[in-house]
Amino acid sequence: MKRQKLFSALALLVVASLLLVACGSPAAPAQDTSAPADDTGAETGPAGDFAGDILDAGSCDYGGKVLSIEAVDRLTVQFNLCKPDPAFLAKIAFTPFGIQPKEWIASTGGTGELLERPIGTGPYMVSEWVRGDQVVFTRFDGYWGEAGSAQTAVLRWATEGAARLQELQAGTANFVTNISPDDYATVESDPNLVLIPQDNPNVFYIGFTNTFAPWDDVRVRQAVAMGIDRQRIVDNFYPPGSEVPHSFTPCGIPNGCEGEDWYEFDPEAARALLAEAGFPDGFDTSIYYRDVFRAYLPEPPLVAVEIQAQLRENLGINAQVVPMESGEFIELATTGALDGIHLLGWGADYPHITNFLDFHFGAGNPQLGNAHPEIYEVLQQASSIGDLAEAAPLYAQANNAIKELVPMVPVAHGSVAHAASASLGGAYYPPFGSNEFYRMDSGADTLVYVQNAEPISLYCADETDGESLRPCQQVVETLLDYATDSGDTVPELATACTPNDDSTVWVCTLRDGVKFHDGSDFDANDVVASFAAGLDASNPNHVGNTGSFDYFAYLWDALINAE
Amino acid sequence: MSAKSQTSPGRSPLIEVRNLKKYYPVRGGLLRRKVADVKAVDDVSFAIYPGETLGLVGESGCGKTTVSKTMLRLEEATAGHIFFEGEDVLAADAAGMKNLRRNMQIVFQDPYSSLDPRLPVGESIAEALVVHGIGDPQERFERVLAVLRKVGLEDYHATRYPHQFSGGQRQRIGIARALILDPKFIVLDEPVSALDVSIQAQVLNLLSDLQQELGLTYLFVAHNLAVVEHISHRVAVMYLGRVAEIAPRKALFKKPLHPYTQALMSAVPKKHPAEKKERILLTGDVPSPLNPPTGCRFHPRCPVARMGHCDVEEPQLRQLEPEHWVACHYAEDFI
Amino acid sequence: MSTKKTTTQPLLDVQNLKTYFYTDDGVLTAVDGVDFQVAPRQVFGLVGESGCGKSVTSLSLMRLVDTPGKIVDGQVLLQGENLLDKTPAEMTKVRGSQISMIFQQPKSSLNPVFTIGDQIVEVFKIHETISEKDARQQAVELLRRVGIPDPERKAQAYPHELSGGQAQRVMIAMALALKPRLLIADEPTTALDATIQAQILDLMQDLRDTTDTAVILITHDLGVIAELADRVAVMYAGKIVEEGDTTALFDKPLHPYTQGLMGSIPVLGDTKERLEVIPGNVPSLINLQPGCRFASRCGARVEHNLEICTQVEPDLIEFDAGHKVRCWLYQEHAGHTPPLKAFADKKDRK
Amino acid sequence: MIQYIVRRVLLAIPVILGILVVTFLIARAIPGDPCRSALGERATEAACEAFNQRMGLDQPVLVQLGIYMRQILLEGDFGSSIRYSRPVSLMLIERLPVTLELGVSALILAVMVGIPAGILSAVKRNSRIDVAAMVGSNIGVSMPVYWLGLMLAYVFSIFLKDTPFWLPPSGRLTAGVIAAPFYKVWDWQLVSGSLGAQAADFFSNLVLFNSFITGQWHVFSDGIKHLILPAVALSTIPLAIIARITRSSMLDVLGAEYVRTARAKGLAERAVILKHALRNALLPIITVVGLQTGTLFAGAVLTETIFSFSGVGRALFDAITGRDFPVIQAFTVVIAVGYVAINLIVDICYAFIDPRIKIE
Amino acid sequence: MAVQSPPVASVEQVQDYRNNSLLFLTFRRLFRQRNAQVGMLILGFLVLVAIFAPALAPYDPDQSLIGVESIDKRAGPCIHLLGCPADQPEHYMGVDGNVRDQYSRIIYGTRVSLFIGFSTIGLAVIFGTIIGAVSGYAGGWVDNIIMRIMDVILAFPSFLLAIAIITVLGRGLQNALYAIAIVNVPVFARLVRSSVMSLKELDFVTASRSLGASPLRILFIRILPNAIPTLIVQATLSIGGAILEAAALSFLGLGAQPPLAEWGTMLGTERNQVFTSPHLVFFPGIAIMVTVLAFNLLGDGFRDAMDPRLAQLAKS
Repeated sequence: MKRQKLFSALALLVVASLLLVACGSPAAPAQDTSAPADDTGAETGPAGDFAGDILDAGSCDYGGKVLSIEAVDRLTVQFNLCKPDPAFLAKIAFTPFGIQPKEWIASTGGTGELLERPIGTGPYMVSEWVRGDQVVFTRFDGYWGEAGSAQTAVLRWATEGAARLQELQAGTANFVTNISPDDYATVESDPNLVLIPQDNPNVFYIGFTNTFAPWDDVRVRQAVAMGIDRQRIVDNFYPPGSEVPHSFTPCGIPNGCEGEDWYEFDPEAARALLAEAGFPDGFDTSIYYRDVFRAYLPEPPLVAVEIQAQLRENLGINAQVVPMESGEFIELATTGALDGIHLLGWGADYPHITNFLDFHFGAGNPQLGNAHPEIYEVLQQASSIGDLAEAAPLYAQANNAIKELVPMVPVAHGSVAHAASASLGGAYYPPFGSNEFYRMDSGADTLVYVQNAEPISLYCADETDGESLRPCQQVVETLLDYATDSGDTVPELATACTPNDDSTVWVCTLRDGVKFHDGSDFDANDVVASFAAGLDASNPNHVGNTGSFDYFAYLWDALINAE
Repeated sequence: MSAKSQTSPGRSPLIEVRNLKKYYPVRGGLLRRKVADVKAVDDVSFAIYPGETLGLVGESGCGKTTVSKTMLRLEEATAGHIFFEGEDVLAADAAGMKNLRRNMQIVFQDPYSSLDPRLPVGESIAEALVVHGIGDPQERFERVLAVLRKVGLEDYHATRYPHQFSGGQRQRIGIARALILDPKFIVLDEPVSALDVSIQAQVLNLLSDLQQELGLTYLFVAHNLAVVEHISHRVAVMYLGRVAEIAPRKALFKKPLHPYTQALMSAVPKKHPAEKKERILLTGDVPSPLNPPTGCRFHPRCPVARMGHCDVEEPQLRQLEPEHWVACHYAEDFI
Repeated sequence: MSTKKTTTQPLLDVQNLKTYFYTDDGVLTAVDGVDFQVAPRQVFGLVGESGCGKSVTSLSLMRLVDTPGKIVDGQVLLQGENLLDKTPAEMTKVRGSQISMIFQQPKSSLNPVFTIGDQIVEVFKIHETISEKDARQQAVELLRRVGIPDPERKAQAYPHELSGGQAQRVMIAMALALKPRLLIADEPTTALDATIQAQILDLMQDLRDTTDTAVILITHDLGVIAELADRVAVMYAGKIVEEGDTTALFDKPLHPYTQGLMGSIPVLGDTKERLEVIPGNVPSLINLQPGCRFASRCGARVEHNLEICTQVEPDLIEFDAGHKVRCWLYQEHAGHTPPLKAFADKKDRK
Repeated sequence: MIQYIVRRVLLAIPVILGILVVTFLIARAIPGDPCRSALGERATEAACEAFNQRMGLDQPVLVQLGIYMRQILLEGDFGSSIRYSRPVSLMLIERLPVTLELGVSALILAVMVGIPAGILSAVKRNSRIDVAAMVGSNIGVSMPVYWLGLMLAYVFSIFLKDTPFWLPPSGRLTAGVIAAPFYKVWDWQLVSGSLGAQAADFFSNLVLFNSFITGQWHVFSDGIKHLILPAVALSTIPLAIIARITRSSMLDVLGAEYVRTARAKGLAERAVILKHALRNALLPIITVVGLQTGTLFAGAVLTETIFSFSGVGRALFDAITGRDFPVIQAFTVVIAVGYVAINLIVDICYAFIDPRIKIE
Repeated sequence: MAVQSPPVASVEQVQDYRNNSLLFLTFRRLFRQRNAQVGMLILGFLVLVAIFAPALAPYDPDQSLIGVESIDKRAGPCIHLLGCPADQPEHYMGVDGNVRDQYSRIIYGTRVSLFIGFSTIGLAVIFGTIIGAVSGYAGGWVDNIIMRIMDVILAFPSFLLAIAIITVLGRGLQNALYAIAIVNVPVFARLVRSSVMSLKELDFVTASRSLGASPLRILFIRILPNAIPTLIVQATLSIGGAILEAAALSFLGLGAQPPLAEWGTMLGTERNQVFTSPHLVFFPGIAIMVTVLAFNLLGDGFRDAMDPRLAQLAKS
C-alpha cells in the first residue's frame, strides 16, 4: 500500500521531469539569430499565404472598447473599436500590451516559464532571475534597433530609499529609482551623482468608500476635505516641486484643472460641518495604507501619521493607522472593502485626463463606493469627444461635481526624482513608462539598476506594479513607445498607426525584419495573440500570475468573454 | 511460614507488618514497557510491641527505608498487610488514614530538606495541628512551644527559620514536629546518620528520654550497627529486600546466627588500636535488587554457602532460640 | 601495631598552616595555624567533626584549595622542600608522583566520560615517558593489585559501571600508580557500606604493610583511626587540639573534646544507658570569640571554673612524650596550677 | 546506543506530527475563507470549489488534517505561493541555501568565539577578562539584532567608507557577480525537474560552497564580504548565550570532584581544563548550541530584512506581510522540523560524549 | 497561623523573625550582587521615568512640531550645553520624520516597554504555573499529554511562533502581547513542573503528607511557594526577552502601531534613515538595550542570590 504510493509518486516525478525537459528546451535563449527562418512557414511565405488571426468580441455588448483585432496581413494589424478612444495611441504604447511570440505564449499556456522568462523583441533578454536577489539581462544582439552598450544589465532592488542611495554612492549601482525627499540635497551636493527628476503627472489622495458610515454623509467627507492642511503635508513630506492640487487631475494634463479650485484649509468650518453631520466630538476610524514608496507618496508612514494627527487635532477624529501589505491593500482598497479612509494615489499611465478621472470616478469602480452619476455621466459624455477645447466645459463640470461630492480628497501632486552616477551616459527618465537600459551607457560591460522592489512576475500583461513593468519593458516591446521627454508616442514595433475618420478603426503597420529573442520572426499574428491572451477571458492562455489582467480590463473598459 | 507466628505470645504488637512487598517497575526497550521489577521489599514481616524500639539495620539498597515509608503509606505497598492496633493501614480509606496518621509519625534522615525553608519552624511544627483542625491559633502556638521545650529548644526558636539552625537543632525540630500530635508510633529513618558524632549523641539521648517519658514506640532505621545496638530493644537485619535475622538486641549482638549479620558486625572498625579483631571479609558488592540471586540471596557472598542447596532453596525465617529468628539453612551451625 | 618513631627527618613537616576563606559574610578561618609532622611510612590520622578544617588541611597540602579559599601563611615541607614556594608548574610535578590523594566520594571523583583504564594510564603519561602499551599493562596490573576482578575488562569500563567500593579501589590504584611518598586519604571509607568499608580498610592495611608510602588519613571515625593510624591528631575548629601516638591517645585522651568525642560514640558490644554528650554546637569559624575555641562547650572549664579559657588561647604543648594537647587544664599560667586530676578521672577508660 | 538513537528518533516523530497539526490549525484559524486566502480574493466560484475539493475542505476536519499530512509527508507537496504562483518547494530550493549559509556562519562564529570566551572567563574567574567578557555577553543578549545590524551597516558602509574595512551593507553578492552552478561548470547532464537536478540547484544556491568547489574565487570573496556583517549581527545573541553557558558549565565542572582528582594526579592546568573539564562541560553547551539554532532562525527574519538577504527569513516575512499562507505554512513547517532535527542531532551527540547515556 | 501572635515575641524577636526569612536573606544577597545592583539601579530609574514621564518629557510624544517650531523633520540632536546654537529649539535626541521630539517619545516608550514586559510574562507565569503544577503533581498520562503539547510548542523557534500567532490574531500591540505570552507559557510550565516534581520528593513535603495534609494543600502551600524563587529568576530573565521580542515584532510592523511611542516601532519606521539620520535608529535601540540589560542583570543577580551552591560556599 505504502510502497504503491511511493511508486506512483516516483512515476509522477519522472513524468513531470520529462515534461519539464520537453517544455523547457526552447527556453534556452537561442543566441544564434541565423536560425532557419522557415520554422513557421505560414508566417514567412509571401503575403498571400499569410493566415491572419483575429480576436473578435462578436459585438460591443460586453461593455468594452474593443470589437476586434485582426491580422490583416503579415505586417498589418487592424483594431476595430466600439467607440472612439482619444487615448488609443497612448494606451497601446503601454508595457502590459507588449508583444510576445504567439507560439511561445501557446507553449507555456500562460503560466510557468512565461512568468519568468518573457521572450520579446527588446534590446535585452532575461538571462537569469536569481529570486530575491537580482534579474540579469544579456544584450540581444539581434535587436532591430540601436543596441545597448552594456553586455549585461542587472536589475536589483532595495526597499529602503537610503539603501538604494547607498548603493549608488558606493559605486555598486549606476542608476537608482526614487530618491527619498530628504536625500535630494545629498545627491545634488555630490559631484559623483546626478539627480534625474521625472515629470510624471500624479496625484495622492485620501479615499473614502461611501458605502461605509460615516463616509456615506457628504458633510463628513467635506469636513475632511476642509480639515486637512494639505499645504503643510506637501511642505513637510514631499520633495521640492510638489504641488497642492487644484483638482484631482494635475494641471499638466490637458483639461486637468478646469473648474473651481479645491477647498481652502478651514478647520472651523470643517468642525461645524462635522457637528452638523452629528459628530461634534469626532469619531473613531482607521487610516489604511501600504508602505510602498511611490512618486505620489514618498513616505507613506509619515504622511499616515501626519494625517492621523491632523484628523485628531483639527476634527477630533480618532484614527488608527493600519499599514497593510501592498497587494492586500490594493485588493481591498480597489474593491471598496476598506471601512476607513485609505491613502492611495495614481501616476499617469498615459497623458490623458481619462486616465485619471474615468478610471477613478467611472460607473464601474467600487473603490470609492457608489459612483456618483453627477460625475460619471459627464465623464462618459466627455470621453468620446476628441477635441480638447470642446471637452473642456464638461471636465470643468466634472471637476466641480467632484469638489461638491468629495469622493476623495486630493492631497498632493508629488514630484519625484531618481539618481544616477554622473558617469552614466544618457541618464534620463521619461514622464511615462520606465527608462530603458539600452539608452544608457555605464561605460562598462555591466549596467546596474536598482529599483524599489522585486518584480512579481515578468509576464506583464497580468502585472500592474512598476517594479514588474520596468524589467518587462527592457525585454518586450509594444507597438508604440513613449517619447523620452514627453507624453507623445513614437513608433516602436509599429511604424505607424492611423485612425479612420471617427477614430473607431486603427490600422497599424508593423516593422519588418524584427526578430524575437528565440529567433522567430515578428508578425501580425503575434500582436493578435498577445492581445488575445490578455483581453479574452476565455482564451486558454488567459492565466498569468493572478489571472486578473487589470490593465486590459481597465484601459479597454472590460474583458471579452468575462463571466 | 506465616508471619503471624513471629509475634510473641502474651504480648500484642502495636504494629505488625505481614508479608509486605514493594516492587518498582523497571521500564525499558523502545516503548518503555515494564520489563522487570526491582524487588525493593520482598515478603517482609515483623512486629513491634508498645514501648519498644525495633532497630532495622542493613546496607544501602536493602529496602529498609522503603519498609518505613510503606508503613506510613508514603509509598503504596505492592502487597501485604500492616496492622496498627489491629487496623489494616494499607486498607484504610482517606478518612481512616488521616486518623491513623495522628498516631504514626516519621523523622527523616536529612535535617536540611525536612523543613520547609520558607517557614518559621513554629509554623512547620504547627502544620499538623492545622491539618487536623486542632485548637485555635493561640492554643496551637502554646502546644508548639510546649513541644519545642520538650525537645530541648527555647520558645523563641519558634519564630526562627530552618537555615538559622544547626543540623542537630533541626533534627530536634523534626522530632518536635513528629511529636506534636502525640503519636504512639514514630518511624525514625536514619535520624542521626547525617549528624556529627557529638551531636548524634545528643539526639540519641533525646530519643531515649522521650520514649521513656511518653511511652513511644519506635522503628529505628539505620545502617550503623553500634547506634542500632545502643538504642534498640530488638533488631531486624535486612539484606536485599528480605529480613535475614530478627532477635532481641542482646541475643543478636552476642550470638548472631546469620552469616551476613556476623560479617556486618565484624566489619565494624576496632574501638581501640590494641584490640585484636578477626574479620569476616565478604567478597564483592551487594547484588542489584533488580536481579537478585536465586535461592538464598546472600549465597554468592556467603562464606558458608553450600552450592546445590543455598543457591536453589530460599531459606525462610526460623525461630532457633526464643524470639531469635533467622533465615539461613545452616544457622544451627552457629548456635 | 608498630609505632615508628620519628627520629629521622620527617617526610612532611607542616608548620603554622593557615587557610582562610574570604566569603561575603567575612573571613572564615578554616585552618588556623596547624603544625604536624609525618614520618616516612607512617600512617598519620587526622580526626575531627565536619567543618573542623581537616579536609581543607589536606587540600592545602596539595595546594588544591579553591577560591574563595586561600593559603595565607605557613610552610609545607616535603622532605625539606616548601611546597608553598613552588610555582604552579613545579607543583603539578609533585602532585600524583610524590603526593597523591583519594577522596570521600570515589564515584564522583572519577571523570565520568573516560574509562578507568584511560584515567590510570593518564597518571603514567603525565609523569613518565612510557609507551601507551606499557602504561595500559601497568594500569591493569594495578587494578589487579587493588583487587578488581577481571581487570583487563574492567579497564574498559566507565566509572558509572562500577560500584562504590570498586571505584574507591580504582582511586587507590591511581593514587599509588607512581609509588608516591605520601598518600592523603580524605575520608576514604565514609561513603561506603559497612561490608565494603571493611574491604577497603583491609586493602589499605595491606598496602600500608607492603608499600613505602606514608599516609595522612583523614576521617571523622575514630574506629578507622584505631584500625589504621600510627599517630593521630584531633582537630577542632581549625586547630589541632591534641596529638599523639594512636595507642596513647586512645588510652589516655587528654583534651576534654577528645574525651567527649570518645564518650559520645556508641560502641558495638558496649551498651550503656546514656551516651556522654558534648553540649552545644561547633562555633562558627567566622567572627571567632577570643580564647579556647572549645571553651563554650567545655564541661571541664565549668567544673574547674577556669576563666582564662574564654580569654586566652592555649598553646599546643607536649604533655607526655610525643603526646601534645592544647588545653589550659594542662598548662601553667598566671596563678594557676593545672588541674591534672581532670585527666586522671578519665584515665581508665578503654 | 543504537537503541537510544532509535528511541530519540521515534520520540521526534510525534513532535513533528504535532508541528504539522499546529501549522494546520494555524492555517485553519486564520480568519476568512481558506480558498480565498489561498487563491486570492478574485478566485472564481468554480476555482474555489475545485480547490476545496482538492484540499478536501468539504470534508470533516480530521480528514482534512489527514490530507494535509499526506501531501507534505508522502508527496512532499507544500502547495504554491499565492503571490508568485510558484511551488513553495521551488522557493525553498532558492531560499533555504541562503539562510543556511548565513546561519551556519553565524553559528560557527558564535561557537568559535563564545566557547573560548566562556572558558577563559571561567578559568580566570572574577578577573578583568571575566568581567569584560560577562559585561560584553550581557550587553550582547540585550541588544536588538536588527539594531545591531543597522549600526554595523552604518559603521562599515558609511563611517568606514573609502577604507579597507568597508563592507557592503546589503545583498548576497555584488550586482552582476554570478556564480556558474557547479553542475554547469562540470558539465553534468541533469534531467531538469528531477530530484537530482533539484538537489544540484539547492547546492549550487549555496553561494560560498558552489564558488569554492568550482574555484570561482572572485565570487567566493564577494560572498564572504557580503556575509560578514549579517553573520556578525546574527551571531551576537547566540555568541553571548554560548559564552555564558560555557562559563557557568565550566564553573560547575571545575568545582567537580573529578577535576580535583585530575589536578591531584598532577595534570597541568591546561590539560585539566581542556581535557577533563571541557569534555564534561560540553553537554549543557551543545544543548544550548542546539537551542540557539532557533534563535538563529528567528534572527534570520530580522537580519535578512536589514541586509536584503533573500533567505527563508526574508521570504517568510514577506509572506506574512503579504498573507501568502501556503508559504507561511510551508516555511514554518520546514523551519520547525529543521529545528527538531538539529535538537535530535544534539541528543545523539550526547550519546557520543557521555558514556552514561548508553545505559539510560 | 499560630505564630502571628506569639506571646513571647518582643520587638526584637519580631524583627528577628522578619529579618531572617529566606526571602529577606535572598534580598540581602541580591543587594550585594554587583550585577543586581546595576540592574536594580537601571530598573529603578526606568520605573521612575515611566511614572514621571509627563513631567520629564518636554513635549507631547505624539505632537507634531510642524508649525510649532521651525525645525526640519529628522533634525539631529540639539543640546544647547553642547554647543548647539541657542536660537535653535533644543531636542536632546533630535526629532523624527513626523517632527516629533524623539526624547519625549523615548521617555514615554519606557511605559510601553515595561508594560509589555510585565504583562506578557505575568500572563505566561500564571498560565505556565497552572499547567506545570497540574502536570507535575498529577503525573501519569495527564503529565504526558501536557508535556507533549509543550514540546510541540517549543519545537518552534519562539519568535517565529509568535509571528505565526500574529498572522492568526492580526497585527497590533495587544495581539503581539498575547503571542509573546503564549510562546513563553511552555517555559514556565516546564520550569514549574520540574520544580514541583523535585520538591514533591523532598522530605518536608513528605512530612506534610505524613501529617495527612490534602494534595491541594501540599501543592499550594508546600510546593508552589518554594518554586517561586526559580520562577522569579526565570520571569525576570524572560521579561528582558519579551521586551526584545515585542520590539522586534513592532520593528517588523506586526506589534505596536503608530503613533504609539514604542521603541521597536520607532526603530522600524525610521530604519531606512539609518544612513542619513542615524540618531533616529540609535536612540531607540539604546533604550531597548538598556531596559533589557536591566532585567537580564537583575535576573542574573536573582539567580546568583538564590543559588544554593553560593550560599553553601559562604557557609563552609
